[in-house]
Amino acid sequence: MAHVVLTYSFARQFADGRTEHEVPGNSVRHLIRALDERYPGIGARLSNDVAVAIDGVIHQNAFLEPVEPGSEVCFIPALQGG
Amino acid sequence: MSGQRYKWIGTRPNRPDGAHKVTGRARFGADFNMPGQLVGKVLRSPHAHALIKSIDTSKAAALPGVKAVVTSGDFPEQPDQIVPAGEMQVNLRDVTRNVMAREKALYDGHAVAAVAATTAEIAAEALALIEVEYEVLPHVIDVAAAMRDGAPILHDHLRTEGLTPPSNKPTNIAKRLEFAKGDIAAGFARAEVVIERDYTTAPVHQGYIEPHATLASAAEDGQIQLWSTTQGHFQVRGFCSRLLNIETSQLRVTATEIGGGFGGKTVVYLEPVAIRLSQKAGKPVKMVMSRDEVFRASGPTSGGTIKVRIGATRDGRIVAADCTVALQSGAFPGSPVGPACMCSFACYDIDNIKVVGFDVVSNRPKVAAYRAPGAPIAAWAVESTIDLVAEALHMDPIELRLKNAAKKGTKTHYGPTFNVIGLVETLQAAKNSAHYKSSLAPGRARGVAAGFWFNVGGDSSAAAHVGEDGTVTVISGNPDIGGSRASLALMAAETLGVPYEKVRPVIPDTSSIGFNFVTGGSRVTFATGLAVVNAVRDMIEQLKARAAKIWEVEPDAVIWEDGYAKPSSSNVGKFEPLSLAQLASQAGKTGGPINGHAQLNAQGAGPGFGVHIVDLAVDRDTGIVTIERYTAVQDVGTAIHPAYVEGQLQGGVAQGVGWALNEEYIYDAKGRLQNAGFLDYRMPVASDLPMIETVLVEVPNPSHPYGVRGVGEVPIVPPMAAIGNAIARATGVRMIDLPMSPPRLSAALDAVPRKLAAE
Amino acid sequence: MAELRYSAPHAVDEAVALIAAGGAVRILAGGTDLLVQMRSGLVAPAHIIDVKKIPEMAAIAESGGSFRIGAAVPAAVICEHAGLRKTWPGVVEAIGLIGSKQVQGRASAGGNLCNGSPAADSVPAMVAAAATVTIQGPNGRRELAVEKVLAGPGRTTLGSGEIVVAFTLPVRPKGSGDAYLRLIPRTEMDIAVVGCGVSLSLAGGTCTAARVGLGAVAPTVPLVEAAANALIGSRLDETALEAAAAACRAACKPIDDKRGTIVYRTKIAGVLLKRAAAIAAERARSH
Amino acid sequence: MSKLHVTATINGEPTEYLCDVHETMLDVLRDRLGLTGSKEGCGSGDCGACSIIVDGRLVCACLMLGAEAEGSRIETIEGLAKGDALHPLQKRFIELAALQCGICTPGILMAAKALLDRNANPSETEVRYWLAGNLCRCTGYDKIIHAVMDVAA
Repeated sequence: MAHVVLTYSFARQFADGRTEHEVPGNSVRHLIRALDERYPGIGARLSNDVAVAIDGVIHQNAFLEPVEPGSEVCFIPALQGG
Repeated sequence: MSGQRYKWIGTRPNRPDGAHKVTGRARFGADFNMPGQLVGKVLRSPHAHALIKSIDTSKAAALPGVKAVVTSGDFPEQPDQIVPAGEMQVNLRDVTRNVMAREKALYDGHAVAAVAATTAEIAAEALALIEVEYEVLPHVIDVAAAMRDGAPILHDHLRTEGLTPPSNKPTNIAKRLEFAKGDIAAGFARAEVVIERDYTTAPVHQGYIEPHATLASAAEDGQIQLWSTTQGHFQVRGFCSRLLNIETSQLRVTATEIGGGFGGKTVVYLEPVAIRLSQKAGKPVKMVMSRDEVFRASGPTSGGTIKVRIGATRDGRIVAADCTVALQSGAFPGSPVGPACMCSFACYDIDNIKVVGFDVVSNRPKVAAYRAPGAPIAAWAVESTIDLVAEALHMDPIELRLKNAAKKGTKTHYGPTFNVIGLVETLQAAKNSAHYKSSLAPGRARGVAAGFWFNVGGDSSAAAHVGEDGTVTVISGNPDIGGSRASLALMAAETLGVPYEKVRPVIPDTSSIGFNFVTGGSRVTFATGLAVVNAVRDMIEQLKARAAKIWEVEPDAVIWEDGYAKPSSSNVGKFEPLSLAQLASQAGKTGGPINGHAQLNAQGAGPGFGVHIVDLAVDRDTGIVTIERYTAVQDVGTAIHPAYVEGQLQGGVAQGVGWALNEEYIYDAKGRLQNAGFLDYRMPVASDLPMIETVLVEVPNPSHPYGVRGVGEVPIVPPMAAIGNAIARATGVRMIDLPMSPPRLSAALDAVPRKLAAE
Repeated sequence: MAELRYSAPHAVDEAVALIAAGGAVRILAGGTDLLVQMRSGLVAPAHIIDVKKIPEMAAIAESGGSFRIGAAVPAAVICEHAGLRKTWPGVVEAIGLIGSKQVQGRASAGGNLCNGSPAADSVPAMVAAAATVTIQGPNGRRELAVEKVLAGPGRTTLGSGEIVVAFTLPVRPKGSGDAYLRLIPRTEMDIAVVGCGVSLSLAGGTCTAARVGLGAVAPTVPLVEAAANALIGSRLDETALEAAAAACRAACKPIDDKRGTIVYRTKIAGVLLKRAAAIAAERARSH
Repeated sequence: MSKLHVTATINGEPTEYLCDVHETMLDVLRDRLGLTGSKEGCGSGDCGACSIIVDGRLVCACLMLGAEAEGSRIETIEGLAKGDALHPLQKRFIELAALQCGICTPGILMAAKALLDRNANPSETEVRYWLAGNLCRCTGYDKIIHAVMDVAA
């Protein structure tokens, strides 16, 4: 079970405004699938133009990234450098 | 410095491409030619906003010497959806329209058609023969004006993303973002001091001295060679492949030496046009932008408005922070408002935060990345307001920041909790710096500001080849903008245990190494450095295996140390260590060439923090600011080549000074750019600046074998606020709009009865 | 590009004859304005006449304390001329502020004047110095006070077929000094937002003569009589300087443009007058 | 369009070329003579990336016609090193990391050489004002000024 955090915008648009969620799964892909079951449509949005921070470390496209039980997984807008 | 732990990392050797660059041999974009090449030129819209009713190119095409003409009809239509191109997420419908206007010209300088001719003169004449029927529309540039109801609408189909409930109203607001943490109302209720201000920033350009340039050669069998000055030739390949429906394997892109980019050369302008012209003409086509075109038609960063409100208790604890940022994205959606919102309060551990962002289209060139995109604009507002809070609480500006500094475990308002970060160490280094301890000369004032940037990882590929003589070529795919070849070679030499000169870094074209994301996001030394280190480690494994074969022992009985294969212990056998050269000379007999490879999506790019201190004087009669002393302090993880790390800090400061004092786009009533040149787009010159002192704080990044953090982007974040804070302390006048140019500062000073600045 | 001719005559009358032959002619001395205007399409001459090979236009001569500067002499050469540096520091520092060191290598005082820009750095100092220009055309030669050459932005009062051959700086009266200051946003490389040239004479601490030229604040570079009168007879005390500054502000008819606002230019005209007058006075005392 | 025939000495070599009247010296160097070391950053004399030395004078190659070079002695970046030895300025720029992208470096080296030819021991302020015509966007000028003063010392 991972502690998933959505930005306020994602939460309001796709998850009835709730930003904090406990979600089963041991990889980012599993978390997205589980979230999509709970909130249909969120899966597509979280699969592109999004970066994922796992326990504070930001991953650009972390689809298969493993997730430890209890770790914090945040979905944030994608980052581009200059 | 980290030097004592490492043999090569932390030293300052000569960069491998130095001789080429100081003798004029180095070849930049405009230095490539092919026999029989044509000259390509672009016809650009003189209107800021106009419907394109018709384009008649017949007269141009008939002009002797003209070999090809293209308009939007020559570029495939693209779907209105976000797709990956290279590693960026882009809307190709917008990208193709920015490369060549379709229904509308959306900014002064927007490409409308292009020709290829045997000479530049004929090409220019041909442009004059192209007849375009425009229906000029009202335009809007300023972000606040573009957001108002009734503003001219750029895209009828555009709806604001992120509104709940969704709205179906035509708008220029492409997206609304919101980040929140804690309870903002409760936070402000507890605040004993609340400071609120509205700020603006003007649009600015990256200002690279080398204009965009490309040379395309399309063969009849569909294969294409392209030379381009770019921060990412794989990115150019990705865009051109998508825009023109060409398979990537058919497109061989060579990155020329690049004369500066700062984020502005991570997208394509000329490349797809040159390819189409070359395909139609059956000849190579060379296209080089004039400086006027660079300013009118290539992506600057946003101008914007920022409202900031910060609440603190008397003891200096910030309890609530609220911020609204609206940034211009230019002709098509996609400003850096996301990063601006996320960076806004990232330096601080605040319980209650709310940040709202708006991405707003306007009749200017599509915005491109500019060094920590969005962060300097947010920092200008937030760090100015933090200084106002410090003044209200009569606290030292660094003390207030130390009291609220983010550290490991701080939860950010955009979600993640910080891992190992170096802001506290950087603030303390600033506080203990010679500069901050020095007394202020009369007539001078001091300003401080902090800055944050995420730094990016991303895809990188690298290879390491051993020559017969045991010297090594290290191959990777990131154009070397600021000396990264040297840092890659240093890390390779350190890993391999051989002298730096024995390792040659090379950056080949897109068909000679695996995919590499752009040089940008302060990622090269981190991500591509990681790939290089892994490629060298892969090669070392093979070298050890070859030694094992020669000694006829088990591979794991061999270790690699200081450039030699050695038996792991004496009981393995009495074997003389085998050098790289010895192993290389027997490569054929022991299994063939020895090469190492690595490819990865680098994770864990450690965020960077900077704290800047500036002493300046203000001539109250003229409003002219003179920078007397400047020190940039930054957590750089590990300084691989300290001289080039210092150079990144000094360069970021200089761009920040320009952004703060004199750089802005100036438009006329018709929305046309008035200062499309280096005379009136005033970037700092050598006599404007003092020496820029740097303090490199090293808090190693745990996610990198040598503790590397990105360093290139943080330095541009603090300068504007640091300068604004110093001006406020020198004059008692708090400037809220950028740039703080002499006419504006003079007007602000005259509007206030003379009173001594509160020291 | 239409057929473009280039000629490099060796005598002034040869040049005048070439101009008289007609067609869109442009004089090329340093070229640092002309080439930029050609490239941007602002001007499209048919015939370029390079005057740098005409000895009289390429030389600096001194006789009896007055100087004659050829219209085509590069700024860098003027600024290295010991006699000029000693006698006319204000004129030299004005010419030395035209563009970068690279531009200084070619830009000429003649070009700076005839380009017609009210923001030209050399002109306010030349006006203050009471310089005159020698003009030659189809009807022979004539002398003209430099403040009478500019007619408006980009325009001069030169007749058709006339060219400026040289500048004459008069003999400098005893106990006098000159100075030029300009306001630019950066420390270098900008076009003057305001320029101010002052030349004045002192006797026993009292100002006996003064001339003030103002740049970039009107369609031409005016000689501001009222400012001079406010200085003459005073001991350059604060009231006199303020009166002269007010006269300069009154003489301003500036525009809002990408370099400055009307309010700003007007204010700065007064500020520069005071500062330039102080430097000129300092030099006058030590003259 | 009849071209002009020009004879000049370029980096010590007697050189002849044909050029149109409107062609600048920069166009001639880069497109006719293959000397691409001088760079075009602006084409209007505002950036200094095309700095060369003509008859001992530092100038912008983009603000001079090819036709004006008749009989002149022209020095470009390609002529700064002698044989296999870099000029002290070139060496010091590499050693002190006084360049990053390098597009401004040829112009700055020519300007610095022109300065040191004239003033063997310039102050920091003199170096900064002399180089004000050479824009650099990467370095913030610090290491450039250090390198020039170091060679002068």
